[in-house]
Amino acid sequence: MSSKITPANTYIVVLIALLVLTVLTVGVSFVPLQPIGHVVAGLSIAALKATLVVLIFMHALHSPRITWCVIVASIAWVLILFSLTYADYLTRGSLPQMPGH
Amino acid sequence: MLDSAKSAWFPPEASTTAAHVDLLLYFLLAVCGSVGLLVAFLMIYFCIRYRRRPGAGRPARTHASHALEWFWTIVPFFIFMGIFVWGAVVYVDAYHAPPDSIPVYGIGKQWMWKFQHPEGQREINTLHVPLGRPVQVLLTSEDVIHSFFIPAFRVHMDVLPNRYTSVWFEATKPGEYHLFCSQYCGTNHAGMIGTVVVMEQADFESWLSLHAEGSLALEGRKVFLKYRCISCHSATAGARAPVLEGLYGNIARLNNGRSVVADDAYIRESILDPGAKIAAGWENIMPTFRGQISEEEIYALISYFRSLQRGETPRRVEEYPPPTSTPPINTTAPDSSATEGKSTAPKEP
Amino acid sequence: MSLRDTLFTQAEQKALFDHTFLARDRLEEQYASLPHQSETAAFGMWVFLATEVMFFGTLFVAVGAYWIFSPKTIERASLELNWVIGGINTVVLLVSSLMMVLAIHAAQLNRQREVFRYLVLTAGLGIAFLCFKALEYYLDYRENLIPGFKFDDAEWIARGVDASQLGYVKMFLFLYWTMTGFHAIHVTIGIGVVVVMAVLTRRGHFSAEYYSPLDVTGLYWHFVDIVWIFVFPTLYLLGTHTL
Amino acid sequence: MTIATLPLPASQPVEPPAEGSNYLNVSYGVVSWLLTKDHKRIAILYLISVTAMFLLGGLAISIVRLHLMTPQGTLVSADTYNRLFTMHGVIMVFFFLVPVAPAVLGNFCLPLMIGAKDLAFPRINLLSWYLYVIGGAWTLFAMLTEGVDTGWTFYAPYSSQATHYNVVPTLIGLVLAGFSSLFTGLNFIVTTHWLRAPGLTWFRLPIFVWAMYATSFISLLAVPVLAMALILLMLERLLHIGIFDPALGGDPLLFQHLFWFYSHPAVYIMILPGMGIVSEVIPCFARKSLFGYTFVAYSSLAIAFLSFLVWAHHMFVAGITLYAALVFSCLSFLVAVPSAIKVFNWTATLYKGSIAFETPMLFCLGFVALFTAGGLTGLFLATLGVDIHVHDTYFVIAHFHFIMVGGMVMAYMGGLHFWWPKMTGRMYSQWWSRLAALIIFVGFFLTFLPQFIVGYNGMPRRYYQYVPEFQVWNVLSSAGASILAVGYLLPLGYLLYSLRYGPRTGSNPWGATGLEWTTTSPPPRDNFAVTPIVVRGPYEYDTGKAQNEP
Repeated sequence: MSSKITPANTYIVVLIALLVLTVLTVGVSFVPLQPIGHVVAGLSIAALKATLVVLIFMHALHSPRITWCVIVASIAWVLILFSLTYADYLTRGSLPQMPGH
Repeated sequence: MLDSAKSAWFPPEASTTAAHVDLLLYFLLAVCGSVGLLVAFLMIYFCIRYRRRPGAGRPARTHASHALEWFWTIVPFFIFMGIFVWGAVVYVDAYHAPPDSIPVYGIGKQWMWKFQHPEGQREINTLHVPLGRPVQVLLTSEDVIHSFFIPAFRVHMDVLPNRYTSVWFEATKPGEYHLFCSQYCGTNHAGMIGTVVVMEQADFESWLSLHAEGSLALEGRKVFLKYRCISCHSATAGARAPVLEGLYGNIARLNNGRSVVADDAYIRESILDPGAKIAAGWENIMPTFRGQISEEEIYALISYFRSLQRGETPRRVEEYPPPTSTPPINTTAPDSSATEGKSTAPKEP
Repeated sequence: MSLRDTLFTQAEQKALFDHTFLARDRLEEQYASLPHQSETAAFGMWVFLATEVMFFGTLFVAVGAYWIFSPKTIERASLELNWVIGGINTVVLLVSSLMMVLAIHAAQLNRQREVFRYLVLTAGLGIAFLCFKALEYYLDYRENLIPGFKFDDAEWIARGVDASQLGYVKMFLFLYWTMTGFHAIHVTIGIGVVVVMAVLTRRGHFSAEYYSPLDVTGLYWHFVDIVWIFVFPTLYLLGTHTL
Repeated sequence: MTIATLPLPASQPVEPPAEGSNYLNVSYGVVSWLLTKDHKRIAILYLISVTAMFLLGGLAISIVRLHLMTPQGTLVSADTYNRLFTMHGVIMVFFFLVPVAPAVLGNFCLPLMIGAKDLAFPRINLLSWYLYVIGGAWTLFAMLTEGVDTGWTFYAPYSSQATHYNVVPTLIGLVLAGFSSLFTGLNFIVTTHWLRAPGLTWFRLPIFVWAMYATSFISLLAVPVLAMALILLMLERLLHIGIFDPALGGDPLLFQHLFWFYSHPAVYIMILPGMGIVSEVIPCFARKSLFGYTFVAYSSLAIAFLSFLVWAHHMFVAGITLYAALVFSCLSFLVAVPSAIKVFNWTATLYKGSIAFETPMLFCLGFVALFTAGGLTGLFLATLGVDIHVHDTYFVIAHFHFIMVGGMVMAYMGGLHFWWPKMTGRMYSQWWSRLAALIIFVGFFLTFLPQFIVGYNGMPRRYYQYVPEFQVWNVLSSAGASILAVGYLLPLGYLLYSLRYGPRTGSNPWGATGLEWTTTSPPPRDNFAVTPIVVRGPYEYDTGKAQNEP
């Protein structure tokens, strides 16, 4: 529980930003891109939105340092799960399965 | 009497890989053994030397030395990295089959092993291999995951459904060795065992010609005609699909600008998932053969494409009878001969 | 007069209520002070949310893995999902998050009536989300998007998906149902908790000094929102839409 | 915190006001236990349920070992054998090894060690126990009706399509048990952060608390992945649509990745508490402060972190790519470094000590020996070149039993014997308990050393029959197992006997430091009459200023 009270206007501004980003992410999906382009755009905007929610709505900005550690750890561990699993998937088929290779 | 009964402590060492693995094992035993003995000795020595004696006071404080702590942090680290590199070298070697490997096609199913040799021999739960020649076993499963394990050769590979994996080995001792399934696969998992028979080269040659009804490539040719592959993959002008001559082992260019090596897995994928990778310059018109063609037939096709050289594609007349003689089999790597064929014959089966 | 009122007197109801799981308005023995207890509770919720990140993360890993295998097919399947309802639901959840945070803002200022009002709005928007979700599921049902129950291979082949790639379509849709299903379960739980909080607020359990359960509920609600923020592009926006 | 109002100093043992009132006799009746919020009572509830599970899992493997005396394996049928080893694995891993140290010893000791009155969320703690019991009931239901034959690894597509046994109820049980350990971990993390006694800084925490912290950390981040993987597997089995079965277009390796993302760190969930226990017991009986405290503390966290980066070393021959194999092998060696640090520091703690060989110490010395052997053989498995031979053989079985049984169960026994007087206020027979420690140590070596040899000779795991040349090693192993069984049954006898007839002990029978020994045995309901204030590190044995020297 934070002792500092954020003014209500801040929350409304953040909501407007979130709505704008939502419109933006839908808008990007109408731009013809490679599959990877849609993934990168969608996830980047989502990350931005999630950051706003965590920092302002969830009061992470005014939370103790240990809360930050929890946030960072959860992001880091999801990234571990992704990166090391995909260390396998992204290298599939890179070596031919036949003699001499 | 199986060879492996000779020694109860170590399994027979019957392949080139086995020698590498065992050497690494001895090294690890020496390193880990000495560390283990050192720790054990120190613990026993301390326990005796510093046992509590009646009337003894409180022991003095020993101040931990940071240098010592860093010493036994960093030294093990470098030893471990050394072991890692050596292990990786053995693994990479066991991963890459030599170019002149003889192909053998293996299928695991609950609960048996089936093998096909390029010369047409088929076996169940027995695998005959020649002495002193590298052999690559291509593996797939018809149901669940199995694992192909020959302790005497120190080779081990999981056998997955809908996918190819492979192992290779070069036998160094004639004899009979165990073949185990080591990935749990159901009720009779323990019964899914077979025998690997290593024969002298000459014996192997005569065994190959003993019962074979015709080469695997010839059988693949029949499959090729049976499924009407020829009606599109023909060598005539105006064919609807690329001709497959000289394809195997060469670079196939795809219509997305990439290129792949046309290996066993690529051929299998192109038969079952034709839309996954499409040869450059061709339309995606091929239907999938998933559910129609068996793993054995795919192996036969692979063997056929391996042997298929320029000008050998059958004529498109579908009633045309297959030749009675065995087409020549190219067991060496089809590399240099196909450089010109490559540009004209990107493939799509 | 409700059944409960005929069975129990007001005093008995109050006593029963005070012993329920969520009515923690007292200082527990292991804490030194109310702020200590509140901060611990908030930290506990953060740690729990970290586990939830991994829980949902697993599903995202699965979607990503099959996207790596067959990006074009997954993209094609994604285009069939109803992104309009998905988008409306994104907005609904974002606004509900604002309502939640305004409820806590009001609690900080000890405006209990406002707290109650915002909590009701939060729960109402949550219910709206579930209604839209139900509508979307119904439309999915009509459009044969339920692998294993109502799914038509021929339709997908007509849409240009290779027959051999249909497995990816089915797996993507399976993950769509699992992902949105688990998210909907989380929303439902969230609505339940928010309603309980609203009732507690009405009964005067909270004050500017102690509103820890509200704070913790807020964290959970915002997290559910964040999950949707990632679900939306991951499932609905993988392909190029056309008007 | 109300530091200012507390009397100073609190290093003397403080007797509770009501003499004789403790957590055991503060209230009576089944309901007072089943609805308790007291972490100590919940620990006892866990102790009873975990012991029952251990006996069941042990019974299953006894039949398995008896069956393996002959190569033909004629005692039970193949299907029964497969269900028995699955029962052994599932119960021992998910219902014994994972919960045993955190839920029993951690639950009991952690609040005492940090001077707290209870865990942060006592109701959630009780909920954990109920989840464990309900999960256990589901699993037992599945095991005892039709059984499950997939092995504890549940590899798809065998588990999702091929087997016709009771997979789904088992998986439900495992998901529930997983959440039980998740909530325990959550409680421990929050408690350690927020409820430490005044003056108890991070580097005055006992290593056991560090180990519990690291264990909880792993549970929190790994269990959800397992839960989701098992739920997906369940759905695939029930609905015949899913993402793991190759026949449906899926990739079976995805299940293995997700499964081992939990199950490799889970190995450290099992062993880290053991390391913590040993770090308490060895300094106490050697009368030395723990050598290299900060290194041991940080190595717990390092293990917790690195354990997440190595999972695919279970999959070196499963069909992952060469690149992935190289990355995971390299990372696997890294996790060996902090384990090595711990072993060296425990050994160095003995140096110039004053070593007494009480029962807990015997168990813990046994732990160090067996853990060292198990850890060193782990290097063989992390080495790519050797793993291609010994993967999925009895070599692997022997290795992880050295870590989990030789390591964890020895350490758990050590911890149980160490804190038994604190939990019950009674002392057990020294003679019998030392005998048990010796029997378990000898029996263990006899059981599992032959399995290394038969494994390197190529005997695959999960074989209900085997080729005749493996028989001699299997007979030796089975013989050892019977000795081991005696060793595990003995404590059941003398510990239960001690409950009634054992001599009463004072608050600190071992002369140990640590806050838990400053309160009475058994502790009062609120642990400490007055919240203690900590002014020293945890292991001040050798400076003459122990916190509570009798």
